[in-house]
Amino acid sequence: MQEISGELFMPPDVEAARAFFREKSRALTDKRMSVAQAVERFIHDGDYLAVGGFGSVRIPTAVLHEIVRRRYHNLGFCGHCSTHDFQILADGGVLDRCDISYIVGLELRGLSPHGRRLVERGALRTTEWSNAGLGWRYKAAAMGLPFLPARTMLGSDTERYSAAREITCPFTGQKLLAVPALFPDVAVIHVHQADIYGNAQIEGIHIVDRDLARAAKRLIITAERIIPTEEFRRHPELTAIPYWLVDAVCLVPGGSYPAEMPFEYTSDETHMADWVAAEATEESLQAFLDRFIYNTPDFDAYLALNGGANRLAELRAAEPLKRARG
Amino acid sequence: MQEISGELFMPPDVEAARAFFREKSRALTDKRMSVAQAVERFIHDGDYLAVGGFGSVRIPTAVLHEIVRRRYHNLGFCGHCSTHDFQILADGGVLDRCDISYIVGLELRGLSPHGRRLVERGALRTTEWSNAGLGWRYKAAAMGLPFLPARTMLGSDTERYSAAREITCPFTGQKLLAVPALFPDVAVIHVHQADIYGNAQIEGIHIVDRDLARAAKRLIITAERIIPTEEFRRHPELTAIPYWLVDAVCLVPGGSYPAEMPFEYTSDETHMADWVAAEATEESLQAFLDRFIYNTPDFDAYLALNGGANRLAELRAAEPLKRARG
Amino acid sequence: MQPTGRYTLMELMVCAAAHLLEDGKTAVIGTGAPLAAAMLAQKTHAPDLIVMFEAGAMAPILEKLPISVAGSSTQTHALMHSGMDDIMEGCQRGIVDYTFLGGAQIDQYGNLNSTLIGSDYAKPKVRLPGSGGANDLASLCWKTVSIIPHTRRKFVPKVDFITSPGYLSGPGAREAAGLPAGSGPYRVISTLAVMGFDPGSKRMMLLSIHPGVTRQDIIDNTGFDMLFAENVTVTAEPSDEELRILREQVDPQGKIISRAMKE
Amino acid sequence: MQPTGRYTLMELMVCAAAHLLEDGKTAVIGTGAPLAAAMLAQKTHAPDLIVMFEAGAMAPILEKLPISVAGSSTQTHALMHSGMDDIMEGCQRGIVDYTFLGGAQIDQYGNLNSTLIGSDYAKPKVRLPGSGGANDLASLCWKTVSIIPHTRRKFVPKVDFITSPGYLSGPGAREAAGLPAGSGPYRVISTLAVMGFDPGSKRMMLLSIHPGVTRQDIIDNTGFDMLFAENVTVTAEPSDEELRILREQVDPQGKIISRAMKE
Repeated sequence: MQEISGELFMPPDVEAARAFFREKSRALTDKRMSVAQAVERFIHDGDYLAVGGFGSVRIPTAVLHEIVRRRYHNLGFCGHCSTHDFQILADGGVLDRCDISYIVGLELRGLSPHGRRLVERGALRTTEWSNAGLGWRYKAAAMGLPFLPARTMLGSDTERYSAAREITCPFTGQKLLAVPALFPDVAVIHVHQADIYGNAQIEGIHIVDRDLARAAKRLIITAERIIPTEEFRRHPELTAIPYWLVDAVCLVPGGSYPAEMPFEYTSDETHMADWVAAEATEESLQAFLDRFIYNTPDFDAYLALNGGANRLAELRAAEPLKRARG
Repeated sequence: MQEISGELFMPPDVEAARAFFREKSRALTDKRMSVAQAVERFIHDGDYLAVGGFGSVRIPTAVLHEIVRRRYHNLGFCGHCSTHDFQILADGGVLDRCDISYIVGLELRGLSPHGRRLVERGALRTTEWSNAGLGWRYKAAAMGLPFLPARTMLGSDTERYSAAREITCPFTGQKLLAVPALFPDVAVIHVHQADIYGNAQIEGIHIVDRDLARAAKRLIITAERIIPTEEFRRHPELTAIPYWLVDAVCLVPGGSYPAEMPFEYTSDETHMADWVAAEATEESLQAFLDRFIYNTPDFDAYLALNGGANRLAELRAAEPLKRARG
Repeated sequence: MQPTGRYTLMELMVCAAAHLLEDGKTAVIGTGAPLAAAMLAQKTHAPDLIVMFEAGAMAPILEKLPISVAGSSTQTHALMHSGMDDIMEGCQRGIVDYTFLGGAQIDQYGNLNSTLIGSDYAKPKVRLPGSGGANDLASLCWKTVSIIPHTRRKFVPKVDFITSPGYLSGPGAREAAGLPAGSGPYRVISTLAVMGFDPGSKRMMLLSIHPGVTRQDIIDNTGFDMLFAENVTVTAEPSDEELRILREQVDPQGKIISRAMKE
Repeated sequence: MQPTGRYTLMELMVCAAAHLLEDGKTAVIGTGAPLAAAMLAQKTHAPDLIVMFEAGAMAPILEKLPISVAGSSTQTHALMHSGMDDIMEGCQRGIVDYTFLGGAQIDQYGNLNSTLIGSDYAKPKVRLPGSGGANDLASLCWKTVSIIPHTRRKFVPKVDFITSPGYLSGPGAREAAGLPAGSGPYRVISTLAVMGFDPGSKRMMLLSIHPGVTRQDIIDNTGFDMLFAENVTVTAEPSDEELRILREQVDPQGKIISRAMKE
């Protein structure tokens, strides 16, 4: 058996999760509120946070900025396929621990200098996983199970620095990896359409967001647009998240900017490159954050600083995915 | 630990399944064939069979009749939410073993007299499960895992007469039930739309068919209609089964009859009541099967015996679910 | 045992079941009387009761009483067309408050049998369908309500087969078996009375008795020692409004409410 | 080490990668050179190669080279918009034939490091992204192809961190670790050569050497003892047709093929 030494930030206590979900309101209420209200109400210092999307695709930028703007402390973060989302939180200094399948990297955009500095000087407690491993941790939680077996990570240092456990299959006798359920304190998912109660549609690939929405104890939805509940009843095959899982619904058009939003707008590579450049030094980074987050009241003001509606129109025009008619 | 004594008909050998799937063709070929061709080619005596749908909802009747017509021997069957589907196979005498979460019953339609006789005289080897338990057996297979943990069946006689195993969670120490992966030799699923390669759409609830399609070694699709591949590329969010999982595509309009097909037609309660009545004695049952299966060349002829297009039109008119326009 | 001419016994039972359901809670419901109860609750005190069906329909607007838990009638105007996994995993996660079950036999701990009558599993006297989703729902939902005719053949000292777990052998047994803490049998609605379970002993305890039924009727028709609550009440009779809604909106064809319960 | 003026080194490597892909097989592909290789293969000998992206896109018709494995460009005209679970579980089930990976370091057993440079996990000299999906794909897909610049800094005796498993410590080690039988490293395409793995020892073995490169170049730029196949060939040069397709259809902006590989 391989020695496994990583820290388990969120133990898979399914009975505690059941007790929480038992008490969670399932009432049909209008959950619309501002991003500021949602963050203040549902995110607290020390919480373990997870976000939907894929780093530079369909991320809840407005909520991430608000978390930084409010200077939260000691948040835990699930670094699952995270690029610009992690970059915002890491640059804002709100994190103290992180489960990692992918951070610091920006896919083809290179590496985040500040994210590297943070980890290289040991400023974050970290535990390693794979993308599937972390995704299955959400799925275990969504299924109400304390763990799921897996056949990945085995034999690697990724396993060694994880907090998984090796088990033996009671049927085949083979060695398997048990990945523990992950119930985030709060998850934030940006979607295409929601109604006022929280029913939500995601267009294009859902990545791991169906499982994440079910695994999270509290769930904040930011949406490109609000649509009538009747639309969900006309197309129940498109519903990804039913309202009783949701705590807050925030209308944020362009809400994934500068990351792309499939079927809506492409990414702003210029601004994301500026962001990486601004991370060159602590000083240049602070100036950049002052300008775009701390001294900026909200997401609309941030958009305005980057060209606002005109810029968004350019990015919409460049979006490769077009909706099929009918 | 509770003594568990049920027979495990299909051991969860994931390495053997991987070896099978490695060799399975993923070529893009026209897989259209008649029901007779599909059954002859992909179903063999002794095979373990699973069908999609829910007994009286979206079942592949034409294939079930063809199996009976060809007088197969010693088939295993996954009795998951099975009513009329089990009834056809049991009446046809093609089964010798059955995993059971629900058989013999016909929901509000009562019990199948012949199905009862068969089990009561010990003519079937049986093992007990729950609906979720069997569904998770498909999911374990679809995930490529030898088992999934579960929190059902524990402490009951359903567990005692199952072939599950109790395990201890490596994180919480709690007792869990391990349900073994189920890779059926062949699965048959009736869908709304397929293309000639096997891409398939299921409208309405999918029950467990997404997992079943992935768990099965061989997969026969029967479809209400064949549509162009382009339709799948225009609406990739509606694809339930991608073509590389599929071995045969059979066009069978009305193919779920006498069971209902959501968005298409409702069930023929008269014919299903006749079927139950015919099971009163072995003699009346044989006469009924002679008329509707053995002396009937194919499914279209069976439909014709029951009023054909006119009857189907009545059932279409009575279908409660209407497609939303646009 | 028909109490009065104003309503049928089934109407009384359906109303008693409806009264248990709270607004803004979730319930996984099957077909038949429980569904009539859920629809009645939605049309009276619990408009936002969330109804789910084990096969995958979530929060439909029900137009007619389904005959299959997977049928089109369970899916009309649903908020989501999902799958059995999503429903059952939600139950396992702890988000489903209520479920309704029936059975051929029930014992004092609320254990239910829907698998077989007899003593030999391999050659049962009567083979019944088996668990279906019942074992899952009884194991995972917070509160299980059983609806079952009240006779000695059904209220037995020991069920021939524990298909779906009640409190198993008594206090602590569910937890010892690995079942979720705090879940289990909540109420039993019979043709004679409404029962709960004694918190200490987990034994079935009579809470209210249907109009016109006597304690002796209960004792005569129960195969085990029924506990009686300190102050046993009379089961609330259906109001005229409830009867109107049941007959005009929920079950206009009388498929359920004018049916006597099969024994 | 640019072999000729007719094509770039990257074009040579992309073509070498494309040649490995068989028609009618499945491949989970990331961004960059591997995707250019898959697109080239689809436009030449493997029109029915099924391309999947780990985030959930299945069998798209690619119009432009994506910069994210979850981006819109991975989803254009896809046959299915699914999720990471469906993709990764398909890999685990054994239906994915090929995958491509990169890394900061590789050793003689094909173990890959994309997590950190240094000896102290808590305070690495250089922190890299980590596994992402690489560990999963290296563990679960049948054949893993690595594309990596050929230098002593990258072809090392021992990787600082085994992010993604190759043959681990050698023959039988993958199976002993619980990884699926018969899976593992298949080819390594470097800036100097194409390598496979010796079936017996599972050590990296040079199969073909790029035009203009010498054995001594390989030895000088490899941090471990490279095995040489009995008859080492010269890596096939891109045909004019391949170059035309690459430059006109796959990567008209030259984002990949005119880039020198980062070292």
